[in-house]
Amino acid sequence: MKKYTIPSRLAAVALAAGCVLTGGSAFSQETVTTVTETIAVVETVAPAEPTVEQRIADLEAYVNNGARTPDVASKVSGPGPGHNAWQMASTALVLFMTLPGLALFYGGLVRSKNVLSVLAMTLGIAGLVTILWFLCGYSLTFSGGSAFLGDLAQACFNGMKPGNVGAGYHWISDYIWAMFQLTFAIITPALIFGATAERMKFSAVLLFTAIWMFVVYFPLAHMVWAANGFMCGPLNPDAGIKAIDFAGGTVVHMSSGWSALVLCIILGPRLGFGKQPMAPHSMVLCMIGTGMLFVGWFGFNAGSALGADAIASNAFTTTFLCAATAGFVWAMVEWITRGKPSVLGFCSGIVAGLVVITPAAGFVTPSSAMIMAVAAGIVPFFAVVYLKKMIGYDDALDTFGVHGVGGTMGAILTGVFASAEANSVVEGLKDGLLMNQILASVLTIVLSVVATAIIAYIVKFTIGLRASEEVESTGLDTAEHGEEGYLLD
Amino acid sequence: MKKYTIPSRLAAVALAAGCVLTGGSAFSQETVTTVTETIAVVETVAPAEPTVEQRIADLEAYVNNGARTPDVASKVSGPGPGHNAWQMASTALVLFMTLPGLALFYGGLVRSKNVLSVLAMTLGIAGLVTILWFLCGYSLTFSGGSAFLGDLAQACFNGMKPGNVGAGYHWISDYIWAMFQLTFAIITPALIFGATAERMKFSAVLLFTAIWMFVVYFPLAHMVWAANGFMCGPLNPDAGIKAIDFAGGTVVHMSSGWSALVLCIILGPRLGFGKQPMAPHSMVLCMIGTGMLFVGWFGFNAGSALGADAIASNAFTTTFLCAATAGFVWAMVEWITRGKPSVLGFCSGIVAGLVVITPAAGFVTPSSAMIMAVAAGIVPFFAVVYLKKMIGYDDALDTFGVHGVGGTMGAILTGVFASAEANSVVEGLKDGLLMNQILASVLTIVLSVVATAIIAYIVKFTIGLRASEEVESTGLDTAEHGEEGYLLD
Amino acid sequence: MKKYTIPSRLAAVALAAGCVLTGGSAFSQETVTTVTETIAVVETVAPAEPTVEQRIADLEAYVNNGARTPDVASKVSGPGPGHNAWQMASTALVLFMTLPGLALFYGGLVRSKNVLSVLAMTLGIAGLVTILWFLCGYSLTFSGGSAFLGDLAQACFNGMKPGNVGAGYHWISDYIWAMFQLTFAIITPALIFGATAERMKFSAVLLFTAIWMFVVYFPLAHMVWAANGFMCGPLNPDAGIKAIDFAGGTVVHMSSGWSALVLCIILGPRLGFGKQPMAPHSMVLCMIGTGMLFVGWFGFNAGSALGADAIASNAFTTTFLCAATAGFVWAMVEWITRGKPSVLGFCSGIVAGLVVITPAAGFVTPSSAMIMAVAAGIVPFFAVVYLKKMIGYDDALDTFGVHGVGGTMGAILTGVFASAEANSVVEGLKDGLLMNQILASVLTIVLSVVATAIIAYIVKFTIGLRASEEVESTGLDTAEHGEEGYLLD
Amino acid sequence: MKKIEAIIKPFKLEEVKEALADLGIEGMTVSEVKGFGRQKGHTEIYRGSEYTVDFLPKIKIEVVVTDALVEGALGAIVKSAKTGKIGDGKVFVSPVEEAIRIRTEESGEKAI
Amino acid sequence: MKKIEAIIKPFKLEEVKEALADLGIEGMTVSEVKGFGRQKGHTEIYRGSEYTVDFLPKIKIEVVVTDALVEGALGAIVKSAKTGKIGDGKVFVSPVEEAIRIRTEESGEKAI
Amino acid sequence: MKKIEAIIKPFKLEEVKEALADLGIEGMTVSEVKGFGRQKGHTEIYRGSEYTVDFLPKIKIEVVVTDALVEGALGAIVKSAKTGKIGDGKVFVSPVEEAIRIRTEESGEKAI
Ligand SMILES: Nc1ncnc2c1ncn2[C@@H]1O[C@H](COP(=O)(O)OP(=O)(O)O)[C@@H](O)[C@H]1O
Ligand SMILES: Nc1ncnc2c1ncn2[C@@H]1O[C@H](COP(=O)(O)OP(=O)(O)O)[C@@H](O)[C@H]1O
Ligand SMILES: Nc1ncnc2c1ncn2[C@@H]1O[C@H](COP(=O)(O)OP(=O)(O)O)[C@@H](O)[C@H]1O
Repeated sequence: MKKYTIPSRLAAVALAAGCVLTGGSAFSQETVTTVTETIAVVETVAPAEPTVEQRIADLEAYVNNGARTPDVASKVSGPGPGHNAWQMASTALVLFMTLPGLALFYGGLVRSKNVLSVLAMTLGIAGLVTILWFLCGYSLTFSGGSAFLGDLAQACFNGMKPGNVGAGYHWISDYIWAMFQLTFAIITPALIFGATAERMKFSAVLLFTAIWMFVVYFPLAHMVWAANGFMCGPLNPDAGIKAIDFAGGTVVHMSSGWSALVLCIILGPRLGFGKQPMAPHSMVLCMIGTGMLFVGWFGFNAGSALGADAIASNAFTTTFLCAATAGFVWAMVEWITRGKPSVLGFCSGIVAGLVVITPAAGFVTPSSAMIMAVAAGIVPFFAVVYLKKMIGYDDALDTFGVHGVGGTMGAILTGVFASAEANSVVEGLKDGLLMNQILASVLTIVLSVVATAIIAYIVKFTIGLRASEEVESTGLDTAEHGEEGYLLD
Repeated sequence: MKKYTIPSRLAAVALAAGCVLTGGSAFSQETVTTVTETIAVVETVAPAEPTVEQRIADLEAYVNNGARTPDVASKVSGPGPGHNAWQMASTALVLFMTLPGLALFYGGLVRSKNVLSVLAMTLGIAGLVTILWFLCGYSLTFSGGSAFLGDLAQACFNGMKPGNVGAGYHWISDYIWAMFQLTFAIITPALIFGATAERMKFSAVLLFTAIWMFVVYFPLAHMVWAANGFMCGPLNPDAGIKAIDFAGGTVVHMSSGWSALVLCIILGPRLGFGKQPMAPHSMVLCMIGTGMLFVGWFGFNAGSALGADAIASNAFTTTFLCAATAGFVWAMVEWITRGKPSVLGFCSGIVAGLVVITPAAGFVTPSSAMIMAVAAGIVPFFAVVYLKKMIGYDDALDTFGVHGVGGTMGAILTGVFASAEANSVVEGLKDGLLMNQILASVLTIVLSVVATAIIAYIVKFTIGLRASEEVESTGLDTAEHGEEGYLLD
Repeated sequence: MKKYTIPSRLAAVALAAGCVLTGGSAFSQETVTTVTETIAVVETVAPAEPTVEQRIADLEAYVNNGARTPDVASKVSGPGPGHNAWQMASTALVLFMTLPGLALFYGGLVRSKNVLSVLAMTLGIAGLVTILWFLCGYSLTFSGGSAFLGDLAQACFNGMKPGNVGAGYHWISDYIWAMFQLTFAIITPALIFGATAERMKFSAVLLFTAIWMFVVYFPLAHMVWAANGFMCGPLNPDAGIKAIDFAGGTVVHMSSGWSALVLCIILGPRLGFGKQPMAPHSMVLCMIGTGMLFVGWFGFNAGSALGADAIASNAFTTTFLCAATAGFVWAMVEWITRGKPSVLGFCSGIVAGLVVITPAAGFVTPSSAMIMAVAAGIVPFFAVVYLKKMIGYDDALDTFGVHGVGGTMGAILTGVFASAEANSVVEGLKDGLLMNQILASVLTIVLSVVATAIIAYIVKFTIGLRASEEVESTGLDTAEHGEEGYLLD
Repeated sequence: MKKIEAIIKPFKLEEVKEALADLGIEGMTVSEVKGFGRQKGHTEIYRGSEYTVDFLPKIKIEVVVTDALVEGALGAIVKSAKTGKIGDGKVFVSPVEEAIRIRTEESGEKAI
Repeated sequence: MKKIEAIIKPFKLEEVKEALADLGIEGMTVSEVKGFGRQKGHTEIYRGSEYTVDFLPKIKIEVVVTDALVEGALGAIVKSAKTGKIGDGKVFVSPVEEAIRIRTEESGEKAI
Repeated sequence: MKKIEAIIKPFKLEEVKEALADLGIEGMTVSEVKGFGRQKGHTEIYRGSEYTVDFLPKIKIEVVVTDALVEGALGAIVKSAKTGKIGDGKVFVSPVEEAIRIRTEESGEKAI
């Protein structure tokens, strides 16, 4: 079997055992068992029939989202319905975050002449990344390889079967694990192009994304979530940096936020930036999108538990509390400092709260989530309102201010607040965790910044990054897509 | 442990056993078992290891959404995946009803200059109520106390743990129970401000809500759904009024509807009411919101079964049938009496159908639901179209007509149609049920009306209820939030 | 019991056993067991208590979505939580596809003066079909009868109970099965009226739908999905045509697509068709609708597995891959042939991908889904862009081009790509499958075309099909519904 | 014939319309415009960015009347549109040389 | 030079535009307006509330032409905009003293 | 008094407004219009259907000024609105006989 010949036996075991996981549940359970379990399969020793006691234990394992009895042929070897149901629902919810959630959140914030360019961006990325993911992205992220990148053993979903489980976690289908992760791979690059809205060419968006996935996303997701990943604290005893990231603070929000900053600087500001009014054309759309992001994020965070268990419940709860509270805090800070609480303030705070809690959701208690919410309502507010003006870059929709700043803060606060009370996996990692979180953040920032700069210049000097001035001033919609957003006559 | 010292042992047991419930499932199962089970924990007697037979029974209990074997240390003591998955999905669905569902349903019905004020209202309430709920609202509603209000033992989610179950029901996480109930606590006050739309100050909305939650919502939810509640027929053998309310006919719809009536009268009509045109600015938004309310309501009603069981299936089915049918009936009545079936007619009928079936969803058969649908399509129609004009108050978006009238009718019809065929818990309560439903309705109305009047005058004479005439005539959006809903140039 | 007296014992057994099913899971499990199981009930022999071993086997059956031990009184006889949770979530998702998904997708594509007529159409059909379904539609589709139509034994949900399972599949509530199928019955006729948009009278829409359900939908759904259906390959050993249709390629998409073609031809083109501009009034709405259709379709396809099992996971995965990829392919083809990739191109391709994979979702591998995606992005594109112009009919929103052409292609490609690797039920049917798929397609086309022509003329010569010229030119919204879509002053 | 163009506050439209109708003026054409004048606009803040909205929503009424009616119409408009607060708007009168009713092809004063 | 203002039914715009183009008129400016006249609006009912929509959507075409073209243009507009039903609209002619093409700064008749 | 009507490209509005303000012109009225002229529109394709959008978005500025200011205003508008590319727009001048400020009922030149 091809996939086990590449790299070493150890990597093969790690791969087989897992590519295990994302979430915290994984972290709270014996990985060893999974490994053993899978080795059994690898060695193709015909496994023994289970005893009655073992059969009951397997059923209990299902309820508890734990590992099956090792070395026997489980009578319940496929996906477990409750966990798999939640994983499917979560996957649908995370797709909903992008289509149409993020499309509307971002789309409402641009001028009406560019609304379709934002929608096209999300649609184009959804298609492109799906194709890459199927061809090799999933494999490069979760199949074997080194500490820095997977291999091609599962390219084109090679060797995967509908009834298989264990790639993600004990009771969810490997297929659904691949789809769940695909939704993350789609939304991450889509976030970047908030910063570059209203001026970047559609072809450049696609080309940039295609390269960025290989250079930044697949490696980063592998390092953080694959069992042999360089920064995968919970699963990899040899991890260079023993960090934790529940649902993507580094992989999703920091990577996109910092890349967005670099890309929007290289791209340059919109024509008339700072002089002409560029107010959002529809706060109504923006708010609809925010609601969808909020609701969909339950799939993002509670889905990252990889089972409908106690950790999922914890992640769901911290997510809800942090988002709603941060939205309120942001608007109150606005009320105090600017005189009016705005709908955009509520929406920005909700998204900031969601971003900040993401790496922490399954690792912290509700009380900690409330403290993080206050930080999430204040720090990104100042980044977006004052820092941006001070420095002067044109991050059109504040991807850096919200995702970059919020994501970094979340990753670090996870080091502060992670607690064994919420998730037993924290126990073994708490020593030095804060430093590890900082190291992981630095590595993520360096990778994102350097890679984005290089890719941006490659695109700039091949097909070009920006639309022509004329296209930009008449709007990208008619020029690039031959359509208008609204025809209300 | 603090929470068991306050009030008496009995209350502690009740609390521990339960705060049990909302839904009908709870009602159809032995509460006693839960009580015992929890006492075991309280007394910290090390429980016995379960036998094989007991372990199987526990697993069967999971499938059946029943109680675990008493007095033994269950091997499956945490959340049960299928039930917990449905509870998480339901919670997400109910949040979706408010953000963005209700925001759009209401937002589409105001004039475009006030659309953002409606969105801000829902966002502000979501944040405010989340904070109150975490600090003390959950505890005041579901932790011990008297028949009329809980205590502060679980303030700040004190003592709650991710793996705990039983507060809501046997197999759902206590955390998710708290979040599920939070979504109800959010949508209820938000409903009120449909009546007061286009003229009430944002600060007044927040202050009114903050007080109203303590005076009306927490007590009422406690009385109806806490195990020691004054009107909790199914769980409290000493209940003053043995009423039933599956998913919030009294707690959510009557309380908000009647409060809305009083508040909009005290507030006074909009400037130009009855003279200037005040047509909805976007029936499209209104219809999108209606679709979201319909879909989200499956979480509201079927989620109130607290498990993905037969009762949930019943509630899901009656909800679907009643809503779709009531929408059709309303539009047909319109067609006959006014000449045209309108989109607003369909939408109003759907919402009315959902409101009417809410208290009954898990207690009545599909056939009864169809009969209730016909009533739901007719009675609120006449309330909204004729009664309002007759009396002359300005209930801007018909909160009273739909939620007040529909909710009251639903509570009473629940007394008529509740049947043991649908839910065994009805058996013991059917005698005198209709009278109890009427008494519960009267108590709810009296509490809502009196409390709202007092709170409204407090707000009026402190910070004031209404925006200035100038703000009202130019629109609340720019004046209060510094933003415009749409900029389509 | 009435329902077993009509027709023969054999039909009764088939009915009891099942009306089983839609999905593939059903197809991969022993139907025989179900039959036996239900007969036990029919004969009302008091069944034996299960042994410990049998109790464990029943619990394992739950996890595996398999049949319970025959001839004993299962201790877990009701709905299984994980499967039932997924079925409820799926049902909510499919309703979401229509309300507001399809309403927006179609509504955005018409001119603003007709947007409400599209919304009213979806709302009206949802109400009307719900009433018909409850009264007799469900029974005519899934209760006994002949190979061509069911009977009236379960009219008004007669004999159905909340705790019953087996009508749909082993572990999902019969009630939820009925509701899940209701969402299909709603969306199918609603699809048709994309072709006839902007000119058909609302009363004609309702009358046409009412007749069409009886003549086309109920019979077709019965033939394809009922255990004794004429085209139900997996369940009916005596099926005239042993075809397979996972989630409705023939029943939903071909029937609506071909009916749409005929109806729009009989109706005639819109006034000014080909001369006046008739561009979509809001590509933003259209894209929101597309996102909702995409997300909701996971319920449609993965829900058709009737359990959260491996087959559901397979269907979920093929659906995701095919839709996202087809959207990308369509836009690329547009880019090449027309110079610009449009948002409508992405949206059309996504919907085409969803349509094409529908009959195949649980029967094909991910690799096959990717190949089908490429076909889905190309063939309907040419149908919509070139074929329509060549022939000259006015299929306003391309129901035929997307659903008719895509559905037919999907049904046939299912014959090509269905594989036992994805679903064991294919094994016994693979021989001659392609021919059977073609025959089923022909039968579906003939039924749809002939019936639609007759019904259309009946409606035309009784109440009339078209709105008057004046109504059409001022817009259906004000004339037929007395409302306007937007009032943005 | 004269064309009277009145720029007024939007919420005064109904009153002005009625005042004109009372004079027997049966036709007019109305459009949404943005006015820039002494009345100052509001400021909108979106995250860090401030926009001053100088242009305020106004309604423009255009009505063509016979010379005999000009005086009366002007009076009616000014009276009904006035709030006394800044931003009430302007009325302009200009000559019209010909008018035609499309439906009947009548022209001149009969047409209006 | 004269300015011709025509208030027409929206769906007649294409026809009028073509009729003018046939005369060699290459430029015009169009806006959406609401008309109040003899043609009566419809009634909208939202739950209990009835609104009579008096103001109907119309299109206003403004075209400045040389004196020589006025007659022809009027004829073309009336002919192409006419349905014979109430609400067809009006055409008004007024004097224009100067015209400038911004791009070239040409003025007078050359500018239009 | 004269009315100056300028049809300009939308993104030039701010500049023109400032140029007029520099001359001390404190009031103006602006509306969104669609222009048809030599500048050609774009083509939109929706699935099979192509639409040529002839009418391009333009801004119409109406400003009534005293005779003394006409020259200066015209110069300012032309200068600030010019890009030199086709579609820059037109300016028309026409007579105004009377002006009234609704708020104060002042009339004539004082009113503008
Ligand atoms: N010279 C002008 N030409 C055209 N329109 C004007 C002129 N001056 C004012 N207006 C219009 O009149 C409106 C009201 O003017 P403003 O100066 O704000 O208040 P007031 O009329 O009370 O003095 C402006 O918003 C603008 O639309
Ligand atoms: N005196 C007027 N001044 C300005 N516009 C007018 C006048 N009379 C009519 N109109 C415009 O002409 C349109 C058509 O007029 P109406 O009286 O409805 O029908 P008809 O032109 O067929 O007599 C009106 O909607 C209005 O826009
Ligand atoms: N004769 C006219 N009457 C009214 N408006 C005109 C006329 N000619 C041109 N316009 C307006 O001026 C705009 C610009 O004209 P166009 O011919 O495109 O370019 P240019 O002004 O550079 O020659 C047009 O879009 C139209 O709004």
